[in-house]
Amino acid sequence: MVNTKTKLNKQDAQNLAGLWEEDTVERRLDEPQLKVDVNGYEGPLDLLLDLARRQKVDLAKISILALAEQYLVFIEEARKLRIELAADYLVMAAWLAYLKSRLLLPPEQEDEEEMSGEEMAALLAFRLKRLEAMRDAGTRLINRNRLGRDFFARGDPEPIVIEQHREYTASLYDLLTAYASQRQRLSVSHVTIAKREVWSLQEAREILIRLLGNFSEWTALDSFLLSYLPDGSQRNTALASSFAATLELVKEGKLKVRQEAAFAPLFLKSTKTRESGTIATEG
Amino acid sequence: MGNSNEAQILAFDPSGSGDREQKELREHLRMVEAIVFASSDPVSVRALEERLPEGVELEPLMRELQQAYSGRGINLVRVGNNWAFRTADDLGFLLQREAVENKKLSRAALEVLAIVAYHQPVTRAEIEEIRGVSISRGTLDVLMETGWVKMRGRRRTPGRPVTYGSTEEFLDQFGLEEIGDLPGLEELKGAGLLRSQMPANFMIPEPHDADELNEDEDPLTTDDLEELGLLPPSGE
Amino acid sequence: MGNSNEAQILAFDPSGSGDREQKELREHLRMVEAIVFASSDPVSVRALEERLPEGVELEPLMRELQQAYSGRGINLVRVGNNWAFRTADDLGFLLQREAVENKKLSRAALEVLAIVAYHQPVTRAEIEEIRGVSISRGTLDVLMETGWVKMRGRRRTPGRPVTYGSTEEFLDQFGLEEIGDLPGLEELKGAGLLRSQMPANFMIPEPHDADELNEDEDPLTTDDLEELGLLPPSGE
Repeated sequence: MVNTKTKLNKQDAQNLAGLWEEDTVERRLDEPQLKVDVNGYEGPLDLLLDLARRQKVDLAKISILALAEQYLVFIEEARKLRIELAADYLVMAAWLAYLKSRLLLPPEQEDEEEMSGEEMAALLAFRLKRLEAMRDAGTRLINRNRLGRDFFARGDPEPIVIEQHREYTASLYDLLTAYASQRQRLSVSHVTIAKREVWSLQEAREILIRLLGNFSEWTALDSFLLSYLPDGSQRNTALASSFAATLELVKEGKLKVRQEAAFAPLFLKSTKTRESGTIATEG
Repeated sequence: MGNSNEAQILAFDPSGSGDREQKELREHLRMVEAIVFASSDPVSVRALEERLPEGVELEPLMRELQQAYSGRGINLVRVGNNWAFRTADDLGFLLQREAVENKKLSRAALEVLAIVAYHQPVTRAEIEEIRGVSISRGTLDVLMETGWVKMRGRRRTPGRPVTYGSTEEFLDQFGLEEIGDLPGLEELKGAGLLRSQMPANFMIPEPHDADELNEDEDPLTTDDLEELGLLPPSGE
Repeated sequence: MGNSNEAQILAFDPSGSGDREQKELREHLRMVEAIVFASSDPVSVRALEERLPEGVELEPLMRELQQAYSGRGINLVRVGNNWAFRTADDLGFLLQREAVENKKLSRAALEVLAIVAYHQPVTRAEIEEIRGVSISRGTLDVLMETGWVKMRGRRRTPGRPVTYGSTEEFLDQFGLEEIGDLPGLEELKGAGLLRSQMPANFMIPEPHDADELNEDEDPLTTDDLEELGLLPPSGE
């Protein structure tokens, strides 16, 4: 079981009281031993940040390895409890599992091109720091003196139009809102969305790029990704679509793949320059 | 009037070496100044007194403030038993000169405008088809008046309906470099303006506003313009 | 500080025996004071310049006026490229009855707002990269509705994604003179936390909301393209 503390500490909670809409799922300070629950987290980075905060150390000094382990335990618990997790969380788990292996095992072969485990950990630490910084910035922003709350404009302005001589005003936002909502109104409205049975690995890869930036270095991930995929028959379709998607990306010149031997991990790397269709698969 | 003393108060000199009384006076002046400024109506003497520390006499305070603003661009004026700031009489011309009323476009007009922008060249009947309702008289007139919509030509179909399109001023108003900068389907979804699940056949056209007429468009002739009431009849 | 001379200007002493130059200065001060005071929204530099006699430099006037109002109940503040009168920060307690209900932002929306402000111009994909999740529908929508976030242009990269930035209303709302005054901006920059990409040799983009666009952005405001012969080829 994993202990989950509330996401906001008391101080934050006080600062923020009344300043923004409360999250729909609010965990309270007095909540005892909490089950694994990803409700209320804004994605895997948020969850990682929360786990990191519980180490109660500066983010700069945090052990990424320990953090990865905690995250993986968290995900394992969730899976045991059959809690459905969004793809983002699973893909992050796969990447952290990969990272963990890179941090623990000495590099098998010297590969100049491949990012070292330490570099990958630094990348993650950077992203966590950046996210936390933005979060703090948001808090500082919202706590500033605000127009209409702490300082005020003239209450009784005198009729004066100084800007353009235009008689009519409208913003781009007004225009787009009007267009989108009226087009939407008339479009067939009863669309039922079938619950997706499986997410393709291409999708997973897109999530991954969002989570971790581009694969600027050779990255072996597929095997880790697979172990976090939903079980059963879905895995086969995922595997198939994964491979197809990968080849597709290679064909488009967006990705390079490399494999040391048959059944060995598939290494991926994004092509920054336009070397279209460089396929380096062996075996 | 004691000029030296007055000037000091008027400037609210923050480094003022004045004694405590002076400082308090300055503080009270600041308070009433802010209250009258922020209020949407002239502020009653009672309301002012309520917000000042107890025992502060309002009358001399207001006279002091009024004095400070006399001769300036704005004056503190008494309206019955209330106080308000007003532009100095002699500067009224600054405010009147271009007192054009800024109107907001109606929702319907915005919708039609957007359809013209995205679907141009488009006829009135086509706009109505897209909207699913008829356009009330005057909506297109208003849009033409804004200068954002223009008549482009006539569709070479029965009835020769007029086609509408957007103008340069339209781009200017909405901060677009070219009409193709209007966001497409994916971007409208991305900005949260459209549901992410839309029917597969749902399309948003890629707008273009080339001056060049479509194949099925005829240019507007002088006769057309007269007929549409856009030109004074020429042949008298 | 030359108290005597300065105080005289600040007080707009109507009986002032100053020379002609002084009188003119006083008159110009009255004019800009009246215009800015009359409006509840910030007034643009351009609009002010249009109202002044030709050749009058605005900047020193505004500084003078700002100085005259410092320490008072109302202050003259700069908001981007505009000027406005606002009540002094410390007097908010007096004005609670004027307070308007502020729209409350969700935690996610606040985070996105901060990212847009500090990282602008920024695309949706970049925001998602920083947060590690996709932006839920309606978040950007809500922010644009508040008027604090706007679409700026399109990034000149494949797909030409729309870039987002903050508005002047954003500055006004949070009492910022310019985007460079965002709290902690320098620190964040120094710590490299405003980088959008990890590799250390990447340039650190400085957030800016100026209308002038980044090198990799397409300009939004049009010069007269027609005049420059840059319009799409016309009919013949």
